[in-house]
Amino acid sequence: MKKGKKVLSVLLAIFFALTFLLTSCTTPTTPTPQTEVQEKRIKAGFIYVGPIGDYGYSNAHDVGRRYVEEKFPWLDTVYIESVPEGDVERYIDRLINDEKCDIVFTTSFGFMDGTAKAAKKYPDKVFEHCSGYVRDTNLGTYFAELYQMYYLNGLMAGALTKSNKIGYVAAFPTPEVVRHINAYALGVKETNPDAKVYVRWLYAWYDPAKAKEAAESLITEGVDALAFTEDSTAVIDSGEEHTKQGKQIYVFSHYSPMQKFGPDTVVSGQLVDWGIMYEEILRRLYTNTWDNRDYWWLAKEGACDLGGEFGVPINPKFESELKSKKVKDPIFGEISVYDLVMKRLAQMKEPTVLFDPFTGPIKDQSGSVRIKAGERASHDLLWSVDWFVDNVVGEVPKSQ
Amino acid sequence: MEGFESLHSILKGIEVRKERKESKGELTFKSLDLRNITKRFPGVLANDNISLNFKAGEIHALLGENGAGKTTLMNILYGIYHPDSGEIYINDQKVDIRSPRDAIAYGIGMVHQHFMLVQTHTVGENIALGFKDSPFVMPTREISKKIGDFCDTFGLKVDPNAKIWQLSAGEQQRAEIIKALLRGAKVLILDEPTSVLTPQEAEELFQIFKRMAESGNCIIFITHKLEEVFKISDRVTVLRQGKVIATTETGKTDKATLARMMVGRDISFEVQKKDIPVGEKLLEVNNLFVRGDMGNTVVKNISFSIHRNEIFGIAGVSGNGQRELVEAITGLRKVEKGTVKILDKETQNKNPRDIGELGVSHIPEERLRFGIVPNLPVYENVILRDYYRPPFSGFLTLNINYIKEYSKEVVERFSVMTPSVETTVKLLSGGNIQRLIIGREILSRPDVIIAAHPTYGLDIAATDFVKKLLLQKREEGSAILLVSEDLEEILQLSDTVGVMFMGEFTGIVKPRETSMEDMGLMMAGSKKWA
Amino acid sequence: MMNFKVEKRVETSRFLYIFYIGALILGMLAASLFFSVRGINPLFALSKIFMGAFGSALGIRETIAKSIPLMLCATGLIIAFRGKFWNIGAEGQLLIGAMFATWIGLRFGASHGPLFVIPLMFLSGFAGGALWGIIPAVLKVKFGVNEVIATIMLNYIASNLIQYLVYGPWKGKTHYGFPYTDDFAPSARLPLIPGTRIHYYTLIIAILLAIATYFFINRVKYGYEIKVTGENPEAARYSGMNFLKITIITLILSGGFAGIAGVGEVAGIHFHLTYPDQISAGYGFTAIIIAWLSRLNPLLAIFVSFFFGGILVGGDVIQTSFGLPAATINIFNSLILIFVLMGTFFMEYRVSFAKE
Amino acid sequence: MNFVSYITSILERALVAGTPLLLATVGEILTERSGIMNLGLEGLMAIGAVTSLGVILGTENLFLGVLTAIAVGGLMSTIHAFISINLRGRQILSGLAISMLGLGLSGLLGRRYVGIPLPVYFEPIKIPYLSRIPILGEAVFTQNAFFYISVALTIIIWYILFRTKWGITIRSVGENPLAADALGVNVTKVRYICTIIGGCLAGLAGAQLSLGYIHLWIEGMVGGRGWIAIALTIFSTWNPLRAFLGSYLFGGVYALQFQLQGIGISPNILLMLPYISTLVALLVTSGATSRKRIGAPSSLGEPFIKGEK
Repeated sequence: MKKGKKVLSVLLAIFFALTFLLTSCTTPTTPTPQTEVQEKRIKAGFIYVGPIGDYGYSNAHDVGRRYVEEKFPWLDTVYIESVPEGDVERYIDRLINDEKCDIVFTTSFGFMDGTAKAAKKYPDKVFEHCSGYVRDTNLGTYFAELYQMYYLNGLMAGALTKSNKIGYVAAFPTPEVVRHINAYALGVKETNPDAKVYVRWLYAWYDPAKAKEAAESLITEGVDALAFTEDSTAVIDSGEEHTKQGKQIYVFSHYSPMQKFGPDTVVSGQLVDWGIMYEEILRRLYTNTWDNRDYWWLAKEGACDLGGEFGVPINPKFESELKSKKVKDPIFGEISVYDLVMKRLAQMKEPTVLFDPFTGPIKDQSGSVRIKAGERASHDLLWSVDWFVDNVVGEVPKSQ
Repeated sequence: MEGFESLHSILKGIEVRKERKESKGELTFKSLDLRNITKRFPGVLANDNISLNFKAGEIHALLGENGAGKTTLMNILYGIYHPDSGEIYINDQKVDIRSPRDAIAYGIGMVHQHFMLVQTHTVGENIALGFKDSPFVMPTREISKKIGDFCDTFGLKVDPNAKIWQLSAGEQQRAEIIKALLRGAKVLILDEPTSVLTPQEAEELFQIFKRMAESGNCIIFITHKLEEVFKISDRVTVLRQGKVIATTETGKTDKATLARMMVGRDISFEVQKKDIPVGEKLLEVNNLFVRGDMGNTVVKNISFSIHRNEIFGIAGVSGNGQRELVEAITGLRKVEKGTVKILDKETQNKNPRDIGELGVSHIPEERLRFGIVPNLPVYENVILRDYYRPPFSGFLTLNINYIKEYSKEVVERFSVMTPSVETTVKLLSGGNIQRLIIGREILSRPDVIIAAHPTYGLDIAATDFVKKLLLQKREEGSAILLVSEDLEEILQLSDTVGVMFMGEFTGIVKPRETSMEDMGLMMAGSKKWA
Repeated sequence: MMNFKVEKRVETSRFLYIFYIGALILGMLAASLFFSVRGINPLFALSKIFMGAFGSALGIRETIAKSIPLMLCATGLIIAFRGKFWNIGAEGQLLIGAMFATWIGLRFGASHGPLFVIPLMFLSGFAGGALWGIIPAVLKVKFGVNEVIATIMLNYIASNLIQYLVYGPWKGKTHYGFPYTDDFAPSARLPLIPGTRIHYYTLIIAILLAIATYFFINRVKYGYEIKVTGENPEAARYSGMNFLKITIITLILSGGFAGIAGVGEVAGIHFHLTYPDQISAGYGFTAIIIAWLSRLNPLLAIFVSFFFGGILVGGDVIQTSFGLPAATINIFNSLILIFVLMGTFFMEYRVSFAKE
Repeated sequence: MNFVSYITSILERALVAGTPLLLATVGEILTERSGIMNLGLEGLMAIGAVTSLGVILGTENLFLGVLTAIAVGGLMSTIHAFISINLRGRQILSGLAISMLGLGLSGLLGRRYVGIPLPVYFEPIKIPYLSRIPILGEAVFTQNAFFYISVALTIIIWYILFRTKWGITIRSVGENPLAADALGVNVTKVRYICTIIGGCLAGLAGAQLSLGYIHLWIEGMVGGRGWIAIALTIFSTWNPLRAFLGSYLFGGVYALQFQLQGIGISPNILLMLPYISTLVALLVTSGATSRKRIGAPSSLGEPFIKGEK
């Protein structure tokens, strides 16, 4: 028995040796295409935190990747998904050393430290970190922010609701999600001061079953308009089912084009377009005009848009309903909600943003004023918000 | 060529089965022949070129020691094993029995020594299992009726709706017999059918045998008890070391001849036992009540005591509370009421280890299950009960060198046949495992020895060794509790015998003053001794 | 008609380990067959994977770093499996270990030196994992609750507990409200071998524990008790062994080792606590395969962990070079396990064609 | 919003969320009754979900999709059957391997189906008249086909197990294969059939997730339901009728966690609820079974070796 074990270890050692041999014998033949002119090429590596098999964040980045790859003939891309945050350095090493990437995009906040370290380690390569705040000579940051769209969705939700109960299925209580809920609630308040926004936490970025049950529980509570942050179409599915059975639910789709999943229920939604950000960054790199700026793109840069489908800001099915609903606006006077949404959207896309939803006075749930009248919320406040505005029902988990 | 032959035999088998199916019941059974059956297991030649003949209407005893190959042979006949070579003929037609299904189709039934019953099912369900003629839906309803019929014909009484685990061994056996008969068994094989029965129950069984034989069936029963051979069988075949020694008509032979054939030498039925006075009281049990696994009280008001130089035997059919009694004394089971005193210390509900430390050794029943750890080497089994204390171990670590030396001593003193103390125990034979257990137990704690079925399943030599050892320990001053189903052994060794029935002592007697018949009545609960 | 004859081998011959190694290789080949579906030569794919893991200094450095938690979890699981306690909960035990260490790191990291903080982190991580192991141990022995289910449920509970902490009470002030605790102060960080991510304290502990476990199983009273209860609980009862005590010891060690792995991950890799699936990338499950592949021998587990660390690291190329999803690594691992289970059969049984 | 509609809704959601659990649990009950423990449900459900969805995207034929899920579930469990029955391997490990294999394969196959809406799926069927019964009828008789199928299957399997000859055979094989073998029952065959049918049901449960419940494929969609089903098998003491209770109870707990969030209970505690209640349920049943002798089939997880005791 004992001898057997010894032999086994020897055999294992031989096995390891063999695999080494096997691996070292095969020369990794990276096919070098015979290009007639040695033109300049760029290889970009993308590191995603989740699987692109979700239908949200990582997927949207991958849509962007595919967009630029198609767009630029001089571009090669490679991606890695489901990267644990702690392992990002290793993957960067791999992308740079083995895949010979010139630029690496890391798409999760948690990759920040690792990306910063890598930037120091490879000073002649370029790094772009999504959603972070650390920059370096060869490290830039970028982010597409959607709160404006949530606000617009809120305007519509407030106008459409019959029960004055509006729901929000929320993934995790991160500042981003809290910010979006607040923006949504501010929109609701503007068109329907009586309506309340009810929040359910999933504690999952994507878990369609949970999202569906959360949506169902909100609908049971009487909610008839739903927005959500969860990387699947489960909430839409719920809305579509109830709508088909005769109970109209209004849903606002999230992140990816989802209207096709619920043509009778999706009113609008927010869309992100990472593609144009990647296009901008890579073009600058190609033309040697890259710098380490902080891209913080909103509607006016085109990084985000309104709608459940690109090019369809509002589902035509709900157009007339929204047009018939009128509200009083201090500037526009009496105006239909449809027009209000369109006007605001246009405002947001103008070079100087005339309107921001987070303009005071804004009170939190306890009634204390968080943003004074006439002031706009600072970037820092938005980035660390951990309180709800006053028409939200629900709680943000508190730190000590 | 061989392929053709096997194909041929398969086809033939199908033919016979077809024939049987077509002429349901019309095919009358005349004879069954085993020709040149050989079966080899790794390292053992279990059946060596065995040829045998069985006839309709006879009761045929297969006599032999443990390991003589009786059970293997019958398992071959029943299709559980496939012989390495040899043929089986029914009514002089060659048959190929590849599985119990085939055997059943040919009219062969078998009642195994360990009943092949599903404990959690009812009798009806057990009988319906795999039974072709029962309806698909609610099969047990039909079965119940049929059971009733058999009860009338053969006097086999059993409740079809009772769960097996609620039944006594005798009732379970009857369920097994009905199971076989209902499937049209013409040849019924029974493996040591009386081992779990009282003498009276055995007598009833024999009456059933007779009635069945009279109606044209063939009964084959395996036994190692000479008395039974003479009481019931028409013919007897003696097997030894896988070979047929002889087949004779029972009337034409005698006990001594058969015994000689069985063991290959003359054996003495007497064991030398010296008369010595008993010493101080070591073990005392007072009004003990113990619950069984089902929560019912299975040991009821048992009291006895054992002194130095005394063997106290507990006789009885197994399942009457012996196991629970032993477990209660050795600390493996909670005591409901009453006291156990060892060396004047109350030990009821104490840990087995604490009881062991008082000098109580325990030779457990089902030694493979309780007594050893089959996958560990000999030396790790030797320390099973002592590993925790010096000199076997220090504060944390085991003293492997000492343990190995000590194991060698045990192995030598108790003649355990093993290549080394590092050999895995599962590779040893049953007899050697028992020597190992006994050696381990009585070497380190010789005062009180609790021996449960110590010779069960051992060959003659090993049995002899165990018996002599127990007697020797008695002379050296041990107090010994001996539990056994083997009445002969109990009477040979014990100074006093308690007979257990349904958890009670139906008698505490001296072996020399009691007849076998009285013992039997006490075991059946129909007689009480003061 | 073919007729197989299956017999149990009396003694496992050493040459039969060939079956084992063969099964391992076959498993990998079978897994790599999936590449051929994508038009990639399976052998080329395999060699790429091994190049990625062992073919460069970078690969080997990462492979070693990955093998640390695997080694610790596997060693712990070996102890449990020896006692036939099917601990599928190394994942959760690792997380709770990480959680305990984080508390120490945050509480004392800034105010005390590493000589005080780091040993305390290891101890508390051990305690955390052990605590999470004791729960199913008690449930099993006292109430007869199936340990497979119990440990899996506790994995989910641990994961939810960590989420609660990092989104709630432990959320750091320096991460813009993201679900991270504050970063550990330098004295609560494990030193790394320069230029690598190998937190060598943990590596040394892992190797020492594997060796110690080998002796524990073969030379220590408790190891003996665990073996006996695992192999034959009836015999253990007969010997007067205390099941509760033994099972608890088993799981203190088994869970504790996984807990130490958790310490290594937070204090050597992340320097903060965050989402549970970031802290452990399925180490607890991979470790089950490792434990089994090592035939429950902790010394072998050291090497097998290295090998599987390599598969995890080399698995990157499945994505980068072949564009297959990360989940493919699961296929790889499961097929290896399936083939090894098959190989075990041929080691333990002799199969021959019976002639008729 | 009144109390009655709350109750109706919770009940309705419990039935929806409980249906995949019921299907998988009943399959596992059948498998375990024959003595084989299949821990691969999680993977089988995943592969069932993805293949059925894939087929529907290709053919728009619901029937074909469900059939595929059943077939694939059965096929994969054959691997488990082969290792556990023929090769006498450790069933726990083999089950884990199947689980991993299913998750891996579904990740690989499912990649191309992400973000594609289902052209057809199982719509709720309102049973005339019955669906108008307040509370009970509104919840029970407005479900989709999976629910009705699962209920029928559960009753059929219960009937087979406890009222027919097959049932006696299956249960005997799980309790005492030696006895069954001695009566000519082909233990290997029975175990194969039960394991494969169990796998088929797990595949069907997966199809319910993607076609009847969530209507999409996403990686990690099964979310531990396979494991809960295994726990429910114990909870229901291997009786399909009791699996009704267990499955809907857990479906209810799953749905209820979000309802309860509304009244201000911490979501983190609620999210642990299904797992904690699984533990509690096991605690309760395990204690009871050991007393009542209705525990696991005696030879569960142990390989049957002909001619070896």
